[in-house]
Amino acid sequence: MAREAKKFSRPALVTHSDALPLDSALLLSMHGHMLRARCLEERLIAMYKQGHGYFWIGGPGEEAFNVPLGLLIKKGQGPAFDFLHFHYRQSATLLAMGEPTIGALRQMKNTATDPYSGGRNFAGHFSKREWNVAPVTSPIEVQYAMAPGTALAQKRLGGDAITIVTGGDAGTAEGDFASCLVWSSRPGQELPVLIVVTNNRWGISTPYGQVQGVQKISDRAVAFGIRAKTIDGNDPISSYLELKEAFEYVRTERKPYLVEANVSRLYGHSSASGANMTTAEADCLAQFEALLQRHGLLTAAKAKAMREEITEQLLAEARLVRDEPQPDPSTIFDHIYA
Amino acid sequence: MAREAKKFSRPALVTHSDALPLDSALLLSMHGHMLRARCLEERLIAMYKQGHGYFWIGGPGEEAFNVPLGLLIKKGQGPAFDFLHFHYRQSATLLAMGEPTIGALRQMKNTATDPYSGGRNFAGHFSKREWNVAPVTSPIEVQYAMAPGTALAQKRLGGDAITIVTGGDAGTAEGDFASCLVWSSRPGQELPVLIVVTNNRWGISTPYGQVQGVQKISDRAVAFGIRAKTIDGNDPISSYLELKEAFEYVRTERKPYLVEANVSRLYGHSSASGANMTTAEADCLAQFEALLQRHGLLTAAKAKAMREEITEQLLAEARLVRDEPQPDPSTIFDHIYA
Amino acid sequence: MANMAQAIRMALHYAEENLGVTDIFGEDVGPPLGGVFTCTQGLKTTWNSPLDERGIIGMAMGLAMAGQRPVAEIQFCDYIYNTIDLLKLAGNTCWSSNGQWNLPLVVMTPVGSGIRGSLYHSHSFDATATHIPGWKIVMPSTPLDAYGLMLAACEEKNPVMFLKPKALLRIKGEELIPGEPGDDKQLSKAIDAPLGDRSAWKAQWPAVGKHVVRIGEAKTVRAGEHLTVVSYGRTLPLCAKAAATLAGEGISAEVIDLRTLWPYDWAAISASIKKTGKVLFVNEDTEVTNFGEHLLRRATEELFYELLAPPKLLAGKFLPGIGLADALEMASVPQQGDIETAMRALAAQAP
Amino acid sequence: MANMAQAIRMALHYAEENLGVTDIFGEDVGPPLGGVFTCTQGLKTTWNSPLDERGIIGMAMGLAMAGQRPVAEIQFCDYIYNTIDLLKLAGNTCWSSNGQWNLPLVVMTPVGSGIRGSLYHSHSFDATATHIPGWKIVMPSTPLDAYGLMLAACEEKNPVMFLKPKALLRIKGEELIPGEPGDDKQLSKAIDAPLGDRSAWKAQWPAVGKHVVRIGEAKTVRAGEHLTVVSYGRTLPLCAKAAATLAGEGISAEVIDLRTLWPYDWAAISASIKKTGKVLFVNEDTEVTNFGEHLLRRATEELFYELLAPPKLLAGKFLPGIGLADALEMASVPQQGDIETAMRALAAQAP
Ligand SMILES: Cc1ncc(C[n+]2csc(CCOP(=O)(O)OP(=O)(O)O)c2C)c(N)n1
Ligand SMILES: Cc1ncc(C[n+]2csc(CCOP(=O)(O)OP(=O)(O)O)c2C)c(N)n1
Ligand SMILES: [Mg+2]
Ligand SMILES: [Mg+2]
Repeated sequence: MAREAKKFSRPALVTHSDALPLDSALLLSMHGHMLRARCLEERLIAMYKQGHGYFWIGGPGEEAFNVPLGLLIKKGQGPAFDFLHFHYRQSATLLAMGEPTIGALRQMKNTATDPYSGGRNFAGHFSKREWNVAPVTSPIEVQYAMAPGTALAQKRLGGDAITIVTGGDAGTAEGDFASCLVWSSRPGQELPVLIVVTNNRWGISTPYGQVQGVQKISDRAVAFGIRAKTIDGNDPISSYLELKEAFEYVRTERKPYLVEANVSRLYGHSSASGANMTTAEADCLAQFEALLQRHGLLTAAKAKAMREEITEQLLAEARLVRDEPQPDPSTIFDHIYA
Repeated sequence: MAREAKKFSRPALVTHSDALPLDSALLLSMHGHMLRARCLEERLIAMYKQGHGYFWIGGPGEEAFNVPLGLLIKKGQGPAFDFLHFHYRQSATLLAMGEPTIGALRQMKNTATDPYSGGRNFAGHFSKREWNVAPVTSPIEVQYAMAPGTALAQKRLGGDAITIVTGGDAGTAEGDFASCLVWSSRPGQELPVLIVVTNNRWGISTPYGQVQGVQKISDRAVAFGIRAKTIDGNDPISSYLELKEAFEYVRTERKPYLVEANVSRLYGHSSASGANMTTAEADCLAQFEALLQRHGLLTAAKAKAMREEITEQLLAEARLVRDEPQPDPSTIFDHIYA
Repeated sequence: MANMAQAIRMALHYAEENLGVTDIFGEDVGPPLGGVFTCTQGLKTTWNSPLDERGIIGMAMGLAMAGQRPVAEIQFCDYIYNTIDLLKLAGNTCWSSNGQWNLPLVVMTPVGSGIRGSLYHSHSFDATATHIPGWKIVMPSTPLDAYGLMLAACEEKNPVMFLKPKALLRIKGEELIPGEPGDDKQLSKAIDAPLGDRSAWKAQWPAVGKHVVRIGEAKTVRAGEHLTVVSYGRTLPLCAKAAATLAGEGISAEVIDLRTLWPYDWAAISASIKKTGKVLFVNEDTEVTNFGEHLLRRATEELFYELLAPPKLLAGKFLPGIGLADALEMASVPQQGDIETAMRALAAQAP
Repeated sequence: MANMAQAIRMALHYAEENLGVTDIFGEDVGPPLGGVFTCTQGLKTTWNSPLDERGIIGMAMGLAMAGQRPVAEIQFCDYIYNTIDLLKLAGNTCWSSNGQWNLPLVVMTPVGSGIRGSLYHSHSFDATATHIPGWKIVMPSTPLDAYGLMLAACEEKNPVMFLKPKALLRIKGEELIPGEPGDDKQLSKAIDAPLGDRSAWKAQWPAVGKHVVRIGEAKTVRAGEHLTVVSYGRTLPLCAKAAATLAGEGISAEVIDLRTLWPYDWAAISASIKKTGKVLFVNEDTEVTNFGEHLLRRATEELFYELLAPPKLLAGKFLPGIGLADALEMASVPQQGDIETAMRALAAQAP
């Protein structure tokens, strides 16, 4: 997978574009990751619809934000590297970090080979200790209560590693979101946490404006003296630039920063709501592809070829996974304790 | 008690003072309530120290704020009247509302006659359904989660009744404080809640500035579009005026308002920390008495006489309570269900 | 015949119209969704809450204090565990105020396994709920009982926890709810929200009637002589089926549907145990500090000398979660085969 | 001899110096107070947290994930009930990640009655804790055991719940902790924070040594023949005293201090029950869905034919709270007299 990302990031026909503030290699790398992430989610949805999995939830529509996020992460194990407390829409971030796609398929099919939970947990519930990816939890917002803990360890260690926590807009109504702000901003004990909220303006079926009186979620940071910004998460370029600034601030100042990213939700909440594509929301991938084409960095044909190649590869992986064993019932008693 | 309050509020020698923005009758009434509240707490502390109670907690130092609060409450039962979700430092408010002192002594001594809990709960844990005083709970901040519920009933009913919730500064670190802000400010469903925080800058032994990065707690309301103000809770006159404005706003606009009142904690956290008078913090009663004297509304002799009279009466009540029966062990099974 | 989700919906409609229910709310409880299991579609007092379980329980308590009659939903009981302090508070408000306050509120929440819900859509809540004094706790296993228990819950003066066995929500009943049209298609057309745009849709409620299942009354769903099986919720129909199977082997099992977990019908349980001398308690909550252990303790302490074999509990394995893969879920909580095996073993014990 | 609060303090000092403990924190845990029961005075890694129990547990989990070794305090277990979801999460993190992650953290919290704590300073937590898989749970009844169990807790790879029986925190032990000075005044002067200004104060730690009470090992505090009594925490010394009293009446009771509630020492319990044929479980948590019911269930299921009388549980009454007045508290949770009565009744039962 990492190999492929590289491949996409060195296209044959790079025309230098002064209009775009990022270099072409990076732009094309981002596009490659976004595309792969989208194709992965579409494959997972297809698996669900074919009965190769009980439940789907994931991040199609958030790639423009999640890919730059992944690219900026300092990955590795332990407090000298970034700690990641993600929610269940983060596949694009994992792929951008270099994670192979097949693990997600295995988790979807709940095989014994599922590298994240051994067939125990839902799709999108990554966990990878090697890269400090904390287990994604189903309960909304609890990750915000834990993030200050890893950040404190990092602050203590020194260096530039930070903690990143992500979650949705609706979840900010839980007290844990406030706890994260409180614990990250203790005077003299400010913590290096990048607090991210991806605002798709939905909590399952409930529109944001029906339940939340907060105009911008980033405003909630102000009282705590926490820097904050609301950004366009559908634009990968501005996402990258804004995130870069936020990462740099947190890495060097060792203080929290809240980023609210406005994003789309392209396949509804989850398989429970049908997992069907909506055209009512902006599609960051299509927009980005159009931009790259306008700037001569990509052609429709090239994009189509890439998509076909990735789809083919995912199909092959899905076929592989289909025959892998399910976990043995006797394993339920494994790993209750370390 | 209500009778006495009246008595104090019509003093013999009222000199009209243009310098003070409240009329003398009101000022003297406030003073009377503040004094009675202080004497009550001192009696409760004395009872604790004499072994006539296991635990003391209460509000000496908050009278300048709590008395005006009580005077502005529209008391009665049901949603057409104000609903009160108080914490454990609210005795002065109850007295200003007209509550007799003896109930607090009974609760201190955990007698069967304790009108609030029948000898079951700690001192300061009022409950009076007749006046919509919800049971004071020991768990910090849970009242903030409940307050929107009574406020919604009031909003639905129409009229001008509101919900008032109070708590301390340290408790705002609990998620329930944020929940109160979220639930009070739903768009189009804003609720008539007066959200009060009495900031004494302590949580037991922990100074505010050590654990909270929020400069003014009232700032936390801003993101929610909730009006808010930090006021001097040691000044009964400005407290009255600020509260009056806040009450009027909530009563008529049917929207939330957050008041943070800076107050003192004059006898430490509770009996667990010794319940000894500190001189390190401003004494609102002494300051107010000095002010009234400067304005010719009170004399030192009068103040002393009043204090002696109240103290005498409380002593008499304490003697009465001393001989009242403790609850019978068999009553533990009473009132598990209504 | 209505399924349990429809039965609950009709009960809530009845309760809105006749029992003073003012607020049916929770995450995605209002339009357009009407609840993740459709239990609240088309009702007139529903609304969508913020995503905040503590706020939901707090709101219900406040509403109840102020004379409203709320039915609050926690979307899955798996997400109720950050509110236990508030549930305890709701349960002690009457007692701590020495009888001044009462909180007439209902909390309903889907529980249990059976839909491949993985770690966080498979939890049981009976053990935790029964350890919280001051609540009444019900859990139907049929649509008609769900209807009758919901009416009882909405008439209560005290907090009621209404546990919805999620595996049974879509199972049709065998008895008609009073006023329910006999034709299922007709019922569905009248009260199930349509796919697609629902903004103009209104439910056409049948004229459902009063049918109250009193809190505290168990139901003997099958009479028998050789052993007693006590269960509720998802495992109850499995016990009944197991009893039917075992009848063919000459084993006569009495099956009791507890329906109310607190206060439970000890008279029914003890009478049955006195008759059979053997008892199996079945539920799917994890088996340590499990409500079935309470029932078993009481049976042991009070009926020791009438027991012909050790009383037995069959419950969920003591695991941190239920795994997603089919085999994991099956191995983690009692299935029909496990129940049959346990019943056979108990029946075979010589006194 | 040190009291239990001092023993815990010395254990934490040992753990800071030798077991890698990095953070001892919670509300008022740091200076100047050092904990509402003084358990954390003078320690070098203590700090005061915001008043937010969910934040405290979350912080402990995060620290543990990042390789720190936290000991978090919840000031009273009465205030832990809004964190049950996080405790469950801590308990399932290893399992849900298929063994990738482990969380070496300790949560300590005072439990139980005995100080006239009224509704919210009297809660027990053993029933709730034992229903949460993935944790180890300990509860000492002597200072030396508190010391040894805390060392074990701080060496664990898994989350450990350390329950401090608050009624016993100020009771002096009968055994010396290795390295403890024999003179109590000397000890107090060295490690108890002075009244008044403490800003310049430093503890003078005695050179305490390693003494580990392994998790999972019960202790028979009194051998006996006629009945077995299994308890822990506040009620344990009452059981021992009751046994001493009953010895004078010719009743020989074996008393087992469980010390670890999970995973508990079934070998010790069952061996004793096999010997005596009678068993009384004593704890003070409310008696419905109580951990003692689990133990009783297991005894019944596994040892039914060796029981000479129905096994018995003596626990807290099923009440929404413990009332403040003396008589209310006494009537709500087991006192020595209640234990003696229950033991006598059990001893008197003819098989
Ligand atoms: C504590 C908790 N409550 C409820 C749920 C059920 N649930 C799953 S996702 C979701 C909506 C989340 O919305 P948001 O936080 O905006 O994230 P999004 O899914 O939109 O990315 C809900 C209510 C849950 N998983 N956890
Ligand atoms: C949920 C909860 N946690 C901890 C406690 C113990 N406790 C009682 S009062 C208190 C400090 C409260 O400080 P603050 O909110 O500022 O109110 P104050 O007492 O200063 O008025 C604490 C920690 C509690 N009662 N409830
Ligand atoms: Mg959202
Ligand atoms: Mg304070």
